[in-house]
Amino acid sequence: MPIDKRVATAADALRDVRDEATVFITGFGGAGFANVLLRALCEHGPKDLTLVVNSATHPASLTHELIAAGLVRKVIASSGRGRGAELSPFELLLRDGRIELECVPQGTFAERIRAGGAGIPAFFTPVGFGTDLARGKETRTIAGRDCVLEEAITGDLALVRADIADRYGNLAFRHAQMNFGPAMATAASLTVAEVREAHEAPIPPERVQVPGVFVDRVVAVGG
Amino acid sequence: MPIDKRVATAADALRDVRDEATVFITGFGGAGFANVLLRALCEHGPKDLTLVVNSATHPASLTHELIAAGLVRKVIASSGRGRGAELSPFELLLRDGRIELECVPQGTFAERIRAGGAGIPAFFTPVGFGTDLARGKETRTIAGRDCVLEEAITGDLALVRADIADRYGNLAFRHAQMNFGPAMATAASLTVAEVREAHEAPIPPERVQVPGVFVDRVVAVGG
Amino acid sequence: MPQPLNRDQMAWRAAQDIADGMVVNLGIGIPVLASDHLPAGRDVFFQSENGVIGVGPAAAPDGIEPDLVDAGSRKVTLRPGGSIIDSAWSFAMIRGGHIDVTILGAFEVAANGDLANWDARVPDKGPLVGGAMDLAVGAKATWVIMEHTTRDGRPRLLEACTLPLTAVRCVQRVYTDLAVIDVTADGFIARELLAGMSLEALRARTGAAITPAPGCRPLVAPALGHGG
Amino acid sequence: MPQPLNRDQMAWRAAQDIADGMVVNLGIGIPVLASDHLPAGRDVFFQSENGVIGVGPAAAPDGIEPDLVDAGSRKVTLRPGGSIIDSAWSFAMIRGGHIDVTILGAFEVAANGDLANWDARVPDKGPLVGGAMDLAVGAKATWVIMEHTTRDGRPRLLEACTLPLTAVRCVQRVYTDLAVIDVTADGFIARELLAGMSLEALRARTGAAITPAPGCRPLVAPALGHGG
Repeated sequence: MPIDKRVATAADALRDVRDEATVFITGFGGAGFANVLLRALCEHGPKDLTLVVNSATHPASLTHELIAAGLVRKVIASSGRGRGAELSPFELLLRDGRIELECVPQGTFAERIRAGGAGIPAFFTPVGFGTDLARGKETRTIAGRDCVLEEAITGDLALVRADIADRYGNLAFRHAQMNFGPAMATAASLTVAEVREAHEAPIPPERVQVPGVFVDRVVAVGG
Repeated sequence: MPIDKRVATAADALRDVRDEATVFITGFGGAGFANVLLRALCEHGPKDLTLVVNSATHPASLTHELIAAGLVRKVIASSGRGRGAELSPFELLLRDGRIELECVPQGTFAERIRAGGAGIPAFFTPVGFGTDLARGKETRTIAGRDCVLEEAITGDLALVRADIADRYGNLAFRHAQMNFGPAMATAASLTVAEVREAHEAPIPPERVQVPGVFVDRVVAVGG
Repeated sequence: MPQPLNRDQMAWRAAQDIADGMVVNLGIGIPVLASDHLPAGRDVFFQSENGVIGVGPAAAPDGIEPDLVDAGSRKVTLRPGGSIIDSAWSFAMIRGGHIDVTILGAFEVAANGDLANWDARVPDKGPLVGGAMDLAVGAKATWVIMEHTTRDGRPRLLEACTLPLTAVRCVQRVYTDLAVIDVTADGFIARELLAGMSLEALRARTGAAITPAPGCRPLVAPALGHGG
Repeated sequence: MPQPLNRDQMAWRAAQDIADGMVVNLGIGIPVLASDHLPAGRDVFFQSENGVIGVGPAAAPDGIEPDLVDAGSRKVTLRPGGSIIDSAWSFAMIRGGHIDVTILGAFEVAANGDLANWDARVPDKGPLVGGAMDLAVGAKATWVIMEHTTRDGRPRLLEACTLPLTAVRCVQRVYTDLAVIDVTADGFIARELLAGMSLEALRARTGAAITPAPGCRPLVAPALGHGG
């Protein structure tokens, strides 16, 4: 049967997401937010989610809707700070102990996700050594560098924003939309991409930035 | 001063390679061998080299010329077996203890090089656990998987074959020519690429497969 | 003793178990022949560890693209929807569990799933491990195609491997010229047995306990290859 | 007391030390202003940790490409020869020592090079570490631009940081509104001192020993920004 990973709606694509899922969400610097999928996930309403997302508070990402809706138990992120002096909904929940935050240096965050998808259970990195974010972590000096042991992150679902998909699930991004997309697509059991256009015809090989091997479902959302 | 990484000849590109250098060489499966650079390196004649190359014996790679010329002290590779029943020059040297071989599973080989370029001094991997190639290595069970600790490989020089370069050192490959090129380009202090064509005009961003940040010199060699 | 399967027939038999939509890596030798014997209409992506995702048929003599090769240095084509990634990412794909099945050649398989397929201890020949260890550990399933016994009649299915291991406890299924065997917590289970061959004859050629599955079926293959 | 440098002047001063051909990452705040003040003809690649290699000038209002942004969410352009990589590779570039210099903002720098720039301990505000730790550890050189003292006059150059660290022993140079300071094995060395300011005045505003370099020069900047 010919492979075709296109599904009609974001709701279809997320129909089997369960409570307590660990969910990767792409987007950084204002590009690549999977907001159509985030809205659909909100409506689907799974509880006690763990989000793996660069920022818990970026105003352009609908991540904050999931959080404000009380669906999130824990966030793994490099940022949990709201803009402005007032506390954001996330910060209020954090202050009240109603949500957990694991704050991770952004490169370690990316590398832990990449490791999760690459079958590398743990790695040593010099980043974070001697800081509060390495507290309690195993350390070792390797080739003269003081390092911290970091573990891979894997998850149940990745929500990825890309520009074009094809029926095989291949993805191509537009500019800085790429950011965490390739790594997150590899680290989740189920990877769903929202794209501007999903084509019947294959993306030319030299334009494929995430092979369809890593992508399970694609939804065309325009925009 | 405008950046321009193009140099006239392979000899120019390799003029400062020294004895005892650790040299990465791309190529796998018959594609991506940096043979013009290998020939030039042979003629330059540095001694006691360590080669990091997928195969010490692939007939289509001039790696064997460096080895036969007696310039190589050690090879790190996933293959050191010659084709056919007769022993290859490399195997004769290996049998006689005149060259050293570190045999590495190909994925661990690629990952150690990638780690070298990525500032990851060491990582745990399940590959090789319980085999002769893991003998003497530290092991650990992580998330239920038995793993081996592997260290990054860095080096002095990478010889990379690509299809197109531009003045900024950006590289684009043709098909499976890519193989170890991106990883090796990141792991060496000095990265030299031989390409079919080196253009004044920039490679379009979406076609760049190795950013010029990782490439120091490019030589157009045709072919 | 009936005629054992030839190489193409073994590859054919394994190919029948490749399901629609699978991502499959085929080892050099007999396994790579499986791509010629997929059931019609089955849509599969063959991954080659040099980074070719969607290896198509071998290139026609007048259509050879010198840089489009697989890990076995064959000049190949790319199927629709195919793409190419670098070696580090290719092995991330392999090690990270994104390959549904790898089909490998082997020297020996043990009843606990241990695999020996990279070092036959030929004196003075250099070692060649390639991507075998990565594939055996990383793929979701590892299947083996090999002759049931060595050329001089010694069994390759053993209590414990005698040759250097490729990986521990990794093989789920073995296709031989005599049988299709699952490797389970209870050891070797024969799911199919060469049509006309007795269980005793199989046991005589197997170096460990082997049990017929309930409903063990006859292994039959169409006429194929030079043995057809 | 002469007029201290303003933000643009501090950024200008740091920009003068960016050499031809360098790969440079600029932090949010004052550092990112340095790209506007490079000496004419200097060919530099600005890397942004979201994977943009070769960040060009900010996009003109009629030329905005919504998905071409830098790590600070600014709509930018791509310079000739620029390209875009994913976050994992971008931080591999950073951590792997492929960035010649990162210029970061900071709260505090210690005489041993320790840097504190991510957590000012504002009550109840969520933490934001971003890529600061990766940049401080990974770049070949880490420079800091910051005001010499806090708003209420306390020194930011200290014997030991009081705020949570970003990285240990990573800062090589600090550009303040009063001085250009190298961080050496012998502690803080002032290479340039605000024109007209006395060494005593600098010492009074510095929380650790600070020594003038042999040939310490006056720090002067052209009229720039709102302070110009």
